[in-house]
Amino acid sequence: MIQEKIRQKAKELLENKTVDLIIGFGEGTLPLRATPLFIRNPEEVDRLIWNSFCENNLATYLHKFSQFKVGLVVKGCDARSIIALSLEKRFKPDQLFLIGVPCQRMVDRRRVKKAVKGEILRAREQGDQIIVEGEDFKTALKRDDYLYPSCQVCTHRTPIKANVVIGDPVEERSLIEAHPEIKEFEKKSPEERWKYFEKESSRCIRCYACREACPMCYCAECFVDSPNPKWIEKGLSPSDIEFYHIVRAYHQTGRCSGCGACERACPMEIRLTYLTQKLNLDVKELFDFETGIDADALPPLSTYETEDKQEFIK
Amino acid sequence: MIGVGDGETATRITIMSHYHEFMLNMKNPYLPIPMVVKKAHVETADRMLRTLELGFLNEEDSKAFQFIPGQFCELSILGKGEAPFGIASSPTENGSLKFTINKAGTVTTALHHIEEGTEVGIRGPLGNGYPIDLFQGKNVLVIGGGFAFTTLRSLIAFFLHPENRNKVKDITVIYGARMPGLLLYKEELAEWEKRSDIKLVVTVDQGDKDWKGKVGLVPNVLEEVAPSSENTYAVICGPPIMIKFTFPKLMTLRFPNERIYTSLEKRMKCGIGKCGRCNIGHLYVCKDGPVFSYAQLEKLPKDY
Amino acid sequence: MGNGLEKNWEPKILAFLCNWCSYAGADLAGTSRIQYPPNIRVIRVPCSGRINPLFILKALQNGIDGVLVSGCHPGDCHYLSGNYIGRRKSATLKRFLEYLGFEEGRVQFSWVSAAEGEKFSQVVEEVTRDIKKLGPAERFVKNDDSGKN
Amino acid sequence: MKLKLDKKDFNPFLQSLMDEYDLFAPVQLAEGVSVYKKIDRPDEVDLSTSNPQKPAKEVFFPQSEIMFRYEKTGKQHQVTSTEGVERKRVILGARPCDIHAVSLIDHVFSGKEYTDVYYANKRNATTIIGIACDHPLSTCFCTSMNGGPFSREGSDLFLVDLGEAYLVELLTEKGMAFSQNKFLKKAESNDLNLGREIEEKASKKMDASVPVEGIEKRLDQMVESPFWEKVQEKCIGCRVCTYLCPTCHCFDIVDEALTNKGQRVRNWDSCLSSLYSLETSGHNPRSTNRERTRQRIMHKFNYFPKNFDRIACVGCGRCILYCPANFDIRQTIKEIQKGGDK
Repeated sequence: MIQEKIRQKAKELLENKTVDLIIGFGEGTLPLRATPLFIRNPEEVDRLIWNSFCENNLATYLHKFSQFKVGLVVKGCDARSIIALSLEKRFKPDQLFLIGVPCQRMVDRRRVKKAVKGEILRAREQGDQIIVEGEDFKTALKRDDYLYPSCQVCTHRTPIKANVVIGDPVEERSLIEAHPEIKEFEKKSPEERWKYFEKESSRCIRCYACREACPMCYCAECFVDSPNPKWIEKGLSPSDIEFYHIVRAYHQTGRCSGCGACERACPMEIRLTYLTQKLNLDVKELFDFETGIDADALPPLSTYETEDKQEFIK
Repeated sequence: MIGVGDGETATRITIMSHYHEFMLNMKNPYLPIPMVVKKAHVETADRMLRTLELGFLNEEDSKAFQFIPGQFCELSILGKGEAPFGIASSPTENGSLKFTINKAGTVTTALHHIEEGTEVGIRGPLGNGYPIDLFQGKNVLVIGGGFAFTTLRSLIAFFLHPENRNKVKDITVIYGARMPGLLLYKEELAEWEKRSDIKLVVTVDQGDKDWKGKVGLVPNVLEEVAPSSENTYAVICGPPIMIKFTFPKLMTLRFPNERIYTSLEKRMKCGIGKCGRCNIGHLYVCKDGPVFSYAQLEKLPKDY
Repeated sequence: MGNGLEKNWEPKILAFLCNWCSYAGADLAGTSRIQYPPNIRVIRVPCSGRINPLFILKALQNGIDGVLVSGCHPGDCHYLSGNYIGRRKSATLKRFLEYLGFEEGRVQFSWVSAAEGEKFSQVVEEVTRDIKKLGPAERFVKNDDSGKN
Repeated sequence: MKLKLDKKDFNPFLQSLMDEYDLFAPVQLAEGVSVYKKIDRPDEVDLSTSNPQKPAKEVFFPQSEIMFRYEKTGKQHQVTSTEGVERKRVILGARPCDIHAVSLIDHVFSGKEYTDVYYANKRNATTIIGIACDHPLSTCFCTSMNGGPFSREGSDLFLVDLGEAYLVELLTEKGMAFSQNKFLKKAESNDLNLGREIEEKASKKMDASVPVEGIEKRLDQMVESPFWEKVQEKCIGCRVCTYLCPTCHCFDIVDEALTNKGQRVRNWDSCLSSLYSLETSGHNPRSTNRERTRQRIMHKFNYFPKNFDRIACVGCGRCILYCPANFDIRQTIKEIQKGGDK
């Protein structure tokens, strides 16, 4: 069982001081939730768990522990974020020990809640089913019908460059045919697409959970906070909110591992991955680049080829 | 809890609504008082400090504006924003107010560029100011460093005014700056040095060829001057580094914490204790300060 | 098409011209008395690689009807690789903006060398014609205090 | 005074309110996402969720609010304040916890010397129609924070959902203004009994298990404790918990300038933002996430009690439900009460 192996590995790493702390997942305080857990002494490793609700991208915590040697439990997408971060020199090479877990695709807690009438008080996994219980109901749901959008289209569930991979690799899908949602969206007219983007971002309350949950968003001063030049105001003007979402997504071009942590963090359930996944598809098509696969390939926007496509230039 | 499940008997309706138990002052505290820049001049050689003299546009605002040294105002430039500045002029001076602005951010840069005759806004007087009544009949030791000297100038000028001079015994002032060119209010310092009823020691960390005054760091000068802490209140304002080394000297001179006051700076927005930003522990620097005694600060978290 | 198409509506187009080639090309068009539509407002930039998506979005947000970014031909860049980097940014940004719903043609890119005064006027004519077809910009334009209550 | 409103008359009743008042009520923006909004048609109202994402405080203290507009001509400028409220307002469907929170914010925004007139005008002009919680969530702990699913504290009218109709209690003079509304009929005794039954059932479901007794004293000793270093670890420093919290009242004031005119605006702000106390000199008294997460907890459970001797938390559970890292304030409170060293 993966959980058991994570605990043994964590205990071993802590005992022989390979790492100062382990960042993994622990039991959440709500049904259908796990919570990031920070373990420093070996006795506490039994608090580490692994299930289908380990949805946070733990790489976003690394900036807090820059002077420590950190053991990190990583899914496929988290491992890719770390490769992208190492390309941007965000930590010293030997500072991390990645405990890779081949990911079974994470379950969307919100879709599960909406599938039942009444509050879910207890939930557990059983085989490929999620058993949820409320005050007056008990239902079994098929796990694969309630996966996060980013997990459904995930193409790298097995961590690529982890120090150790716990459990056997899982089958993968290729990038291009894996994005029905993007293909569907592109068929719409520009007006419809803008209306959808406008409607989604109109719910934004500018809490920046999407920015803080993303490991790639680590700028000391984000462009939204820059007073000089002041790009956008701090209020809820729809145009400023759209400005923020366009640029936040665009800043992930060739850097986003498609983990979907931004979308999961949003309290107003705004769709965001359909923006970043489009950029990932474009980058693959234009520059044959996938984030976090090859630790030596420079991110696409920081390099060039003399023969890059330029049919769009007059 | 009222009227919880009490059957059909109609509860006797006495309550207007729950909000009516609160005291309200419906004058909008966020609207700036219109002022005009009467005079503006750069104080220091590095051109980073500029003193503005603001005059009231409306007579009744001028009369209503009663303040004591140590209070501050939120200076407002429409389109740029607001920022808090200590009032450098003393209440005893005529109707206009003086502020010395250190060029640092959006609002201060705008304040450095506005010409005389331009309208600005102020909100105030805000904050508690120095405990003038506590100083009655006591000696006052004023220690200032760099551009934190603004509200201290207000305090000194207040007590040097004929009506107030006899309210306190001796006044000792130690004012230091990094270089002679960075000293504020040079003419006034020269006048004060000539007076017999104030002991003024102006020092610089580093002199230059035509500096004839004292050279030395404020903490060492304090040790030299060694004013007696007997029946004396100390007021100390300056950069953290100066306070860090001067405070122990006050201890050796046996100044108790209750008789050492300082004026704190913190990021502020509303200035009236509503927006929650400038708290140190449960106190707000804008409403319960900016002047605190060290006895108070001891009991509060190091959140400044 | 744009609803504000009164007959004499003239689009406002912002042109970021790279200092070494396109700006010189525009200058050559002027000195050679070559006519081109007056709709463009030129901002000189050191290189087409200097263009930050924030510039383009800020212009569109302030109600500009079209944006043109013009730089040196590949290989001619004064900074050797500025236009190559700019080309990748432009390629991804153009696709992304059109994916979001900006009409195709709102933001356009071109290479104009210092000797191509003629080409510069053609590019400006084409861009102006495209923008006139699209009509005034409405998407993403900010009016002053929307979003407040 | 206890009346009854049949559910078939609910929409006409709302329409009758809208003729006289601006009506704010929970509106569903997307499936599972709702906020308080001014409604134009009665069918926009959605009372199915226990609490919208954003609290009822937003009706009195909007997230973004113009304080005044200005026009600059040469060196002079004209300022026009926007503090006034043109039309009477009603907020319908606020839960007891949100209403309790508004009464906490009343303490901050009122005052003999300074009153926040924007808030005060909206507060005076608004009649609060509270609605009882017959299905409290497991994340609710209002009974631990001297509130309750049927607490009428702060409401002018109070609705209890009886199934076919609402029991309507008029509690204040503002509420009595509705006594003549033609859709409100006299409540029979079986309505009252049914209302009492629902009330008992709901109150039993609540577990008053969050120990806040003496938390202020406990926190006095813990200001520099290593506990805060441990607490801040999982917090990613976003602003979800403070923006969705009904008792949070911090705000930022900024100017939005166009060429020669513009406006001064206040927006919600959050002590968890790294820029919150950053001074222009670059000094930041709360430079790491430790001080910021400490500030959020201390303000609600230590500083606010010191200033207004009330705890600034109403147990609505939003910060638990919507935290991306599942930071659970009930757990934090328990750890604090155990001395925070575990």
